[in-house]
Amino acid sequence: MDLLEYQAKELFRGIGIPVLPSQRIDRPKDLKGLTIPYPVVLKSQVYIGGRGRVGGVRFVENTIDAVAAAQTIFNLPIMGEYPKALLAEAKYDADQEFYLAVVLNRSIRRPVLLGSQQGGIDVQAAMDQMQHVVVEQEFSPYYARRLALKMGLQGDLMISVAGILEKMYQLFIQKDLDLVEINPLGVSPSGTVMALDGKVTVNDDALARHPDLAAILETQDKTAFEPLTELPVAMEADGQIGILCNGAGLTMATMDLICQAGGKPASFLNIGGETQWNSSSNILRQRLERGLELMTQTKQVRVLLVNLVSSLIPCDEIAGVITAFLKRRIREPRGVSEIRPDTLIIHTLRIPQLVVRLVGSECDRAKARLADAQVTIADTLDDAVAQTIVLAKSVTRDS
Amino acid sequence: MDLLEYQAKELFRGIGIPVLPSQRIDRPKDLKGLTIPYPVVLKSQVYIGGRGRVGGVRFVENTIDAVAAAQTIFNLPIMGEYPKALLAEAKYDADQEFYLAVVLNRSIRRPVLLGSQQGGIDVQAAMDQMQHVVVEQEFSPYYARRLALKMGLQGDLMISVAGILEKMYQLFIQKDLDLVEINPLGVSPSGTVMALDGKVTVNDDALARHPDLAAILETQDKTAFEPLTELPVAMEADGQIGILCNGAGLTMATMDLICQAGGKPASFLNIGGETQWNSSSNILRQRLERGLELMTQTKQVRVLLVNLVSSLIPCDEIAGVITAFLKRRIREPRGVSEIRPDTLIIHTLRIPQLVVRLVGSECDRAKARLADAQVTIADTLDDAVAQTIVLAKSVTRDS
Amino acid sequence: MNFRSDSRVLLQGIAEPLGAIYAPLMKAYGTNLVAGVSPGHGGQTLHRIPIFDLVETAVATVGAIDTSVIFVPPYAVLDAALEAIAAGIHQIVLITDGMPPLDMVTLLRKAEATETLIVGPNSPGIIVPGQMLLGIHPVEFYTPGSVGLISRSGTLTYEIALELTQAGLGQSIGVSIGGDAIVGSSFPQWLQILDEDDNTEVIVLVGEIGGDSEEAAAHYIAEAIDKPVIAYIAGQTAPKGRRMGHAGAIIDSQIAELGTEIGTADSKINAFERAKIPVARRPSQIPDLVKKALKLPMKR
Amino acid sequence: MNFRSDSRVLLQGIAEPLGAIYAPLMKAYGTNLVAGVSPGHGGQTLHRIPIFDLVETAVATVGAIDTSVIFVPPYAVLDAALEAIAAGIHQIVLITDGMPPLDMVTLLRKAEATETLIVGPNSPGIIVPGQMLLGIHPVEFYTPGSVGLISRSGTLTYEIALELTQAGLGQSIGVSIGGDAIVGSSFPQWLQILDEDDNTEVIVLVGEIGGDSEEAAAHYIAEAIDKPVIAYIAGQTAPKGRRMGHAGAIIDSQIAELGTEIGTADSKINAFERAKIPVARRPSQIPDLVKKALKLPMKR
Repeated sequence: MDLLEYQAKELFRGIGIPVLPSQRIDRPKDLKGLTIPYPVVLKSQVYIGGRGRVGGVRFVENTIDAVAAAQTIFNLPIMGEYPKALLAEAKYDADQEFYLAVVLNRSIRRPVLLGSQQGGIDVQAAMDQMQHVVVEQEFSPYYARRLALKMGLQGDLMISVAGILEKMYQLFIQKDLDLVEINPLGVSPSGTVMALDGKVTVNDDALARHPDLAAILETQDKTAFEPLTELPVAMEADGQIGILCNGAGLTMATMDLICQAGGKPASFLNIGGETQWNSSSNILRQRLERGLELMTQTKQVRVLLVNLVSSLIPCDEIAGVITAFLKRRIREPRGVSEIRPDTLIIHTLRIPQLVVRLVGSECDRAKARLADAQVTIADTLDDAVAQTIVLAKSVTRDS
Repeated sequence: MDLLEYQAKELFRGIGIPVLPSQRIDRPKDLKGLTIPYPVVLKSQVYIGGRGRVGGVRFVENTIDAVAAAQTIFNLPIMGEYPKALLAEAKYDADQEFYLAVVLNRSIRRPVLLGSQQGGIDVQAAMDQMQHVVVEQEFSPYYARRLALKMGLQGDLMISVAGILEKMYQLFIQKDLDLVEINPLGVSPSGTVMALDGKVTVNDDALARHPDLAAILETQDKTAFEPLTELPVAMEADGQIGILCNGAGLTMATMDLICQAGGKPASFLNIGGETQWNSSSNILRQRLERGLELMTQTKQVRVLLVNLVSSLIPCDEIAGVITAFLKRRIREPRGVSEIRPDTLIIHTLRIPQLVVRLVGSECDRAKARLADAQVTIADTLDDAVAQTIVLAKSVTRDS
Repeated sequence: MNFRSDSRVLLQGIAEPLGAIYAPLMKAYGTNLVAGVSPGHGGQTLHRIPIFDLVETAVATVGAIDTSVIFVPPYAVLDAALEAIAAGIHQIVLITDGMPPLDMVTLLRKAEATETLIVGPNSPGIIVPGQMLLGIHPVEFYTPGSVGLISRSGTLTYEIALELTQAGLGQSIGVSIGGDAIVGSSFPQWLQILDEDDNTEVIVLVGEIGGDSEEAAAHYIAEAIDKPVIAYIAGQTAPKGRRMGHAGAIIDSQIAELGTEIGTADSKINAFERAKIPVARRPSQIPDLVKKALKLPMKR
Repeated sequence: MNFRSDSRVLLQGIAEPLGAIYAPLMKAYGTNLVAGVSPGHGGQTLHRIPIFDLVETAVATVGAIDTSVIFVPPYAVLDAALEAIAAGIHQIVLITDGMPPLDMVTLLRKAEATETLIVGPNSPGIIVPGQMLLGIHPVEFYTPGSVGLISRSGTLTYEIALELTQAGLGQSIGVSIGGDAIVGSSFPQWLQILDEDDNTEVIVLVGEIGGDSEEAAAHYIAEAIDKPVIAYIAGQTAPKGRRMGHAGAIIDSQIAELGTEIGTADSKINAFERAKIPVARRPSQIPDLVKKALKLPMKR
């Protein structure tokens, strides 16, 4: 999960990476309380890169200009994203701009230090000169010097840049990050360095052991979050098919088959594989219940393909969860007393057609249990996909 | 350098080791603002152990008793040391008391975890049951479980104690400590654990990279500090001989010879060996000047043996420093205008007799330079010691 | 590698929910599960498997152990694996999902220094059909035979094992290297193991989007593998930059905004096709391609 | 061990004050000092010694290096030593005083894994009289001969070397293992090296209070050393619990208030006497004891 620039810079400041004096601006009038002397840079705080090219960064000389510029930036969507905050920062005269990063490389399975003397907005120039150093064994500062030298630096500037890299690496390890990036690192004519923009990606799996990061992220705009695996992922706007599976590979394979067969997925949901240490049939049952709930709440989903391959929970238990869910959804939508006849109808209509394919133990008993429910039962994955497509076509025709 | 109990507990709290609610009490009337409910324990904050046995720990039930008890404790020296503060702490009913420590073992050259089910004030009982685990490779929590099991614990209590040890080790590494000790670790009847007393020894050499620890120590009573190597160390109260050498081994050997020959050292000063990375003849010259200054300020030192074996700075330069120092001290004690005749006399009298023994390059030139100064020159260490003893005897006779 | 049926196996996390479920299943399948470890549970037993507080105590009591299968919570996996290595165990299977990747980096440094094979994390482990189960594969989907099945998935692996079994194609082994971005054993390592394994005649490699393991595998197959290999890639229609549930199954740029996309299905399929490795369009096509590779009759 | 006169030597920290003073002295004494390293000073030279930014660059340019002598500031010592190890250097001498002991623990773990000999820290290093200087011993105090001198001190070692030289007793080597509590090479290691060294006929061991290296040495000598050994211990009158200037020269209890005192001079002298090793009462007595051991005439 990414941090916003101002959040990343808080981490930089804490670890001793030099950043300019700055203030978060939540609304234009906050600029009246600005304690940083003008000229000041106002920067849109969005997750998308390249804001500078589209007007998300403005230099201002006084409060009147600043308030006006802030209004403009607050109203400027960047790739569809409106900023919730701006960062007002002192202006810095950089002589050169470098690119620096620490990233976990999955092929090498080691952290890698990256650096280029050509930082800033010209991505291609940075790439052309990019140097890297793999942190093969335990980190020690000589890895940072190795990169700074490979970047072509020498003398005091080599030492300063290596010092920044060392602190970036400390941050990377201390906070379990996926990425720490400074772009650009401004170099003044006198050779002092300054992190002018920064990006930090926290690792989702490690977040629970970093309450400080979790707290930062909780204050963030929730809608900007990458969807958690427990929430359905929306696909095509005109899709009608929902896909509910257990396990990432199975979910992807199932969706691939639907698309290959000409179906249009509206959304999919992976209720999780079976490698969670605390998995039990109870937990999987709860996840399935919640998954059915979520996938049937989306009006767009007209046909729901449930494809579960389970080792942990017998198929007849899964079938039991499905039939119980269907009964609850059709007969007792909330408290009956609250329901007006029209909502009841809408509600019943909303339940998508279910195609259920279960593999595991007790499959025959599962089929028997599902026989009376209004679901289509499939034996093989191919069969389930075919049935789903047929139903989706008939639904589309009907509507 | 040791921390006081309340400082150690601040570190414990920060790393997640459970400690009781407590408040530092700087004077008895602070107890009127106590926010911890009674009954409360008042503990003398001194560096010496065993305060409980001599009345440095008292249980109090109300403010009146507390103020009285605090007055008593503030006026109670423990091995000669008066507390500058007390710690008021909630009372805890411990069912068992354990001893736990993490210490750097110089023979094994590794950190060692120590633990005993018999903690508390009975040192011998703790020792008899002491278990240890050497942290051979990088620490991982299984080392802590290994110790807790060796201590004879099992089940949840084994897990809790291992958890405390894990945090003690984290603290030990994060803060570069020589020792982290919890004695006792109280175990309640329900099995929860609590650090009831704690000791932390910070490493002097690492202090400069831990500004937080340095800040804690700066607020401490300076007189309680272990003397820095740059300050003379006082020896016998009725000694008359000062010893100034460069290097710890040489200082010790010289002092041994003085004592063997029947001399009584008043104090000694090691101005430092030659393995400081930033040593230069300039720095050594400054240290020597300061050393001469310090050793001649002590009225008790009547004969000063200067024994320097230098590779970095030629003997004639050392001789120059000594003669220049003598000239300054005799002729220009401060500004001449400030000096009344009687202080001038006292001042001149105060300068001890110097025995100088120099080894290194340019020894002959050094002797020539010292020829006119009022110093005794010796060639060998044995000779220097013999001359010093003769002078000390004559000084004692004269006085 | 020593995954023979008499391999002596330890289960770390035997008192955790998943471990407690699979320990008896592993034992019932014939795995020589000699001990379990769960701190705080030493002295107990589970289905007559003795439980110890420490791996070293288990080894001291039951003797040397070949393989440990680890079911502990995510933040305890590194410690459990280091404990196993310190006790002299050289094969470790990590089942747990959610282990922080930098813990895995630390573990891999230690594993490389001690020549320890790490499988996983976020892996259902290894099954040698009819002989032993080192993990959570549903045994009823597998049958002994000569197809070596390697993958990055859990349930999708079971699905394909079932397709093979239903087509009359038994398996010599089923192994998942794990769904995370940073995993221990690699496709090339397993390809080499299966290439040398007498019981394996053909290899089925089940890949998915994210990373470049499949590209590395295709390259390695072209260079070094003599036995036929069939590939399948899941995730051709997966949206970019979205977590699919496997931490590793994500198409992204290694560096924010820099560099080209890494890990697309197309890149992987192209790599296999360039290496002349048949790529199945769908799971159900795999048995046919296997039969073709083995020159078996094609009726299902 | 490879401390022959043609050993190829690197000096890390050559641009630091002490390093800059001793680099030319080492070279002038005949040490094969092939390069210096000081980050930020790459490309410069000092007395015709080329300076590099990184050890690996030095090795790539001047060729393999046997020994590195490290003069960098205390908090940079660990990094410098790890850098030397990573560049394939197997003998390291740490001159610097003030290195945090936990850095030394980290370094020793790495040194043990890579079979690297670490001498120091807080050590004047090694001198092979007439051949090479790896550190800061004053060369004018030494003369070639057959006395192997090992110690924990700096200036006291020079003092004793001078006593030996003035008594006509040359030295095969002078080495200090360092004055810190945690040091790399040990007395037993050097005793073994000198026992096997053809140029050494008698060993002088100069100990001091603190720790148990002298006790360990006495034990080792009794068990394994054939050549005569003379011991001397400094600090018999040193006050307890006080730092003498060497981090290692302190008498204390390992655990606060628990256990007996460790590291007293009496304990060390007793250990040597039990092992029937002559202990000099004062430095000037050492030459006589050496002569006695060598059965040389006793006149001075």
